[in-house]
Amino acid sequence: MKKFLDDPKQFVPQMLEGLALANPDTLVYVPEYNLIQRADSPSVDRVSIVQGSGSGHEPAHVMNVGKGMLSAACPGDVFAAPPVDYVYETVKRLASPRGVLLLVNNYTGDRMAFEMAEELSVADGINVRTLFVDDDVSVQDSLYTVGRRGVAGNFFVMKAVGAAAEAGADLEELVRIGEKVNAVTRSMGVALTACTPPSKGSPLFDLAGDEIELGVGIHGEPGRERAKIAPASELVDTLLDALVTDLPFSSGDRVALMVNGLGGTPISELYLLYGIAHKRLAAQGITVGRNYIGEYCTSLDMAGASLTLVRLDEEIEDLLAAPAEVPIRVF
Amino acid sequence: MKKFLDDPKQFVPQMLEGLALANPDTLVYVPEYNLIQRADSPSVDRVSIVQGSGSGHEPAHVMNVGKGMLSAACPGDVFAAPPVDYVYETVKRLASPRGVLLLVNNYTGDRMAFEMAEELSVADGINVRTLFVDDDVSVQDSLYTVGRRGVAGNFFVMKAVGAAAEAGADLEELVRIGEKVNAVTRSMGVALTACTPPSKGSPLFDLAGDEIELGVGIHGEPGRERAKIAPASELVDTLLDALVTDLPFSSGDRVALMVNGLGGTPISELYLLYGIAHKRLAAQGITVGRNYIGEYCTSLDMAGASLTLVRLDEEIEDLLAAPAEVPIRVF
Amino acid sequence: MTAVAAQSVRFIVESIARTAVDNEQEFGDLDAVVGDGDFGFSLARGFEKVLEDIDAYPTDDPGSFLQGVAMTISSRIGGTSGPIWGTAFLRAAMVAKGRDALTAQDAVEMLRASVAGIQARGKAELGDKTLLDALVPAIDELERAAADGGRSSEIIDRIAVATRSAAEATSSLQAMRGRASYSGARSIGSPDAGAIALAVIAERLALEWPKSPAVSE
Amino acid sequence: MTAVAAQSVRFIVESIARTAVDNEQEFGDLDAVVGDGDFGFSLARGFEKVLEDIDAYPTDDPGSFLQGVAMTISSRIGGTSGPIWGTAFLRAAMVAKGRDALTAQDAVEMLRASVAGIQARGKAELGDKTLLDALVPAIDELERAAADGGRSSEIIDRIAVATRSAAEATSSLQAMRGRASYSGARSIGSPDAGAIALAVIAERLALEWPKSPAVSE
Ligand SMILES: Nc1ncnc2c1ncn2[C@@H]1O[C@H](COP(=O)(O)OP(=O)(O)O)[C@@H](O)[C@H]1O
Ligand SMILES: Nc1ncnc2c1ncn2[C@@H]1O[C@H](COP(=O)(O)OP(=O)(O)O)[C@@H](O)[C@H]1O
Ligand SMILES: [Mg+2]
Ligand SMILES: [Mg+2]
Ligand SMILES: [Mg+2]
Ligand SMILES: [Mg+2]
Repeated sequence: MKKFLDDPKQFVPQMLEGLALANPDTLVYVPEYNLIQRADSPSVDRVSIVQGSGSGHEPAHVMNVGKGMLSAACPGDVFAAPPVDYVYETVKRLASPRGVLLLVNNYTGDRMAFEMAEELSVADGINVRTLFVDDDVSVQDSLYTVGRRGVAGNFFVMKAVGAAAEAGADLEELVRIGEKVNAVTRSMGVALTACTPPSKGSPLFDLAGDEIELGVGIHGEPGRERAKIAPASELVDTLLDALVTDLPFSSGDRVALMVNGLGGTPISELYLLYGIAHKRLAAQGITVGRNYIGEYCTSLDMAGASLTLVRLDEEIEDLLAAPAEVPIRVF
Repeated sequence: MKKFLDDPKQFVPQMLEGLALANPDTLVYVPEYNLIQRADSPSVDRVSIVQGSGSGHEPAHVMNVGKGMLSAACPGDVFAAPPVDYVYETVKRLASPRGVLLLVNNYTGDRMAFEMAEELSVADGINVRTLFVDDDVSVQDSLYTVGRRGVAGNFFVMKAVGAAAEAGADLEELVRIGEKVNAVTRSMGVALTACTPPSKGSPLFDLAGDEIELGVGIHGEPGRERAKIAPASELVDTLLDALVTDLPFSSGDRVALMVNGLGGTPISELYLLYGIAHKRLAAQGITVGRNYIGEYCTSLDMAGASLTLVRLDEEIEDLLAAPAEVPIRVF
Repeated sequence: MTAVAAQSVRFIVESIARTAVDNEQEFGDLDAVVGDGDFGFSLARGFEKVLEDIDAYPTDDPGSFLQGVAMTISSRIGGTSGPIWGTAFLRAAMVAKGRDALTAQDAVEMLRASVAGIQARGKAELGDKTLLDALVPAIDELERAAADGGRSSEIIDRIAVATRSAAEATSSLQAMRGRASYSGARSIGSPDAGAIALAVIAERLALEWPKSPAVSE
Repeated sequence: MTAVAAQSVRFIVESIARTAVDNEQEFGDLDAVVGDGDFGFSLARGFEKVLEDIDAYPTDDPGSFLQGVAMTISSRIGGTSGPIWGTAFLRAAMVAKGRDALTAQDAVEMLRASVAGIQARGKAELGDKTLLDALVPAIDELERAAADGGRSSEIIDRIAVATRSAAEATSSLQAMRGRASYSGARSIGSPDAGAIALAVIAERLALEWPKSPAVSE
């Protein structure tokens, strides 16, 4: 394994410390709970929005903490949901009279930690609601009993509820908006290489030189099938077919299209995929109203990409277009 | 080789097409010359700023075209300076009565193409000036006759002259600013893995499982030495020592610190490096006034990172802080 | 009596904890086969803390002691394992609370409570390819061995054998819970990481048992 | 006479162009050893276009024909090779312009002009480990062979041998120009990509020469 690393156990803490040092005016870091929070949260005027999830998906979610998005994130270690205590402590610290919204990607460990924390917080009299994101079409709900996974599409849920919270929406309204966005969001990814967790020190799975994993999860979990590498145009067709037929999206729809890099794929390739996908959708009468090209939810250093489609309406589009200020930026 | 690719020959055109489709209102794409230009350029009120360079360094430079940065970029193929004609044609199209500033990273091919294009354009009566960027301390000016290379630090030159041009500065003033920023900018990188050019189909060089290349160039050229992988803290020390002693930077300096990913390294590791570097500099009395963490100038899918330091003064800091609107964004 | 019971419980917890710490890499690799590879790391970080805090847990009563362990686990272990193992220790603690001595029957009762807690939390059924598929057969064997009579070291040896064979048998199951479930049919052919961890724990415990206070007593 | 000269020049250019296209991978790999690997791709894209446009270049005069080639190269080849090869063809074209027939002495004059152009552009000296270290010995041999008298096919065979040995000899040099120069002492031990390309070009030309219009004439 070759990584910028001192000690696998310090990987997450050192990364979070770097994040905090880079944003001294806007973020506060509480090492005991891997907690990164907005310096101006909780606010009596604003519902607090909290994400947990495992680490290894950066910029998700710690680098999405800021005005117009998350109030706080308390990630677990790499690919591990945070311990219950991290979440509970975070909720207590972020408790606003307007309430706390928990955003959870739909995985067993995350569900359990957040549900336990919610129970404990409610018992403390805190007004908490939990919202599950499950945008990944790779996993068929009917076949597997844990349900769909939450992947890169969670960005749109975060962005929409974040914008609404910033504008003063109440907790019920945020739940409505989040559920609505999640319901029209579909994602699917493909891995070209495996990722290497720092503590494991070797690739999480084996992919031969000409193999890809279609429908890979953001923790390197397997997806729909192991396939042979194909031209980019064919891969885009495969992913888009799965997304479009799932919701389904149809001619006349206006969508947001995200081409998300999984960590090891350069942005040049993501733009190449975008061009192909944009034209394929146009050919089906689907208009890309907003585009998102870059890394939003990664799987450490995995080479690969995911596509996400969101069906837009005026409300969603306005929320996505609202300004936000998070650590990820060019300037 | 596993990449998102249809055909190596179409790699750059397809990427540029994607970029253009993603920014239909702000960018214009001229396929014959790999030209990406601001839709509102040339402007009679503003000096045009043009970058060339090879492809494979994205987001540099095509994704830095926009308000407050570049007026246009006309990249060559992967790691190849653009043909003279691309540059000449671009200058003609971008010719503004206020003049055209050419930004060139200091490499033989780039120098020649831009110098020839400048000669041709001047003969046409266009007011052109050329500015060379050479921030890479890995290459000793005295030892090698082609001089230092231009690497990730070119971002700061682009950003500063872009902001000044937007504010109406004239060509002479931009040359002054650009030279000034270049003179206080120092970079050095380290590769953990080699990159794979699409047309080559295999890694550009061999690095053993425990080897790194210190001072690597952004085209995979070798650097100062082949070394063994070391803890992140040690690598940061090595890079910072080279930068700090070169200018030199000294106690009391206020700097911009960039941690630039070379393409295959996840942002989590870049933040880890940032935290270490920030603290090391602080211990030397050097204050990080602005930070830049992410991918700015890559080498395809190479895992690795570079550090850049810029000594700030009020003028430079104001120019860096000025707003800009380029394709690279989260929203 | 109580102090000795607490001492035995402490002995068992220390053995489990050292097993988790020593097998970090192995357990992680097992989870990597069809899961996400974090199981070893998660367990090791939690039980490392248990070993660190162990002198601070109350020893006057095995229940209080186990509750301390459960708290450390909940605060330190992430992923699915945190809630699962935390709940398991907490439920066992609740049963043990206030009991003077702990017999094999008490152990059965405690572990059955753990199973119920794990199922309430994680909604897994037997056969879903989780650690339950090793834990339940282990408890069954404990119950049988205790009924058969015999020394504690014989009982624990039988448990180790039963846990190992049940854990290995998970290979033929398809994962229906946890990250491994996304592999679908591909999860067949390799054993469940959590189940194997229990087998390794039981085997190490059997090996160390002669040194336990319960035996020397 | 002029038409035949232009035909010969076209024959040579086509041979060079096919060599560049056919050896894209090899030339790229050579450049990858200590450079950035784009040399083969750059050359192939440019000469592919030369082959495509070749019927459109004026054939009434070898100079105009070569100027057409130079223009295509400048418009298509990027990297260092575009300006270097474009300048080389352009300078040769300038010398050839208006000449009725092209003798071996004309060829020497044209190629010396190319060398001067390349040096004006790229500022490389002999020994800097560039294609000049193969090109200049090749011209020297051409001049000697022409002075010795003999058939054109003998001359070109001697050039091929001289170019190859000069190209191989660049292995012992340290690169002082182009991307390879950043390797410093590490560039010693492998030959320069541009120099080897010239050797391959000369060898292929020697092989194909019997079919050239200059011979059948
Ligand atoms: N719903 C569940 N109920 C009980 N045990 C489970 C459940 N899901 C997973 N497990 C157990 O947890 C182990 C994996 O733990 P861990 O790696 O921490 O979880 P994660 O799936 O969140 O990465 C599995 O090997 C299995 O034995
Ligand atoms: N300054 C120079 N003058 C003449 N030839 C040069 C010079 N620099 C490089 N070359 C030749 O160009 C070849 C590399 O070409 P190419 O790969 O296109 O250039 P780049 O270095 O820009 O990638 C080298 O092998 C060498 O023969
Ligand atoms: Mg996990
Ligand atoms: Mg090049
Ligand atoms: Mg796991
Ligand atoms: Mg080259």
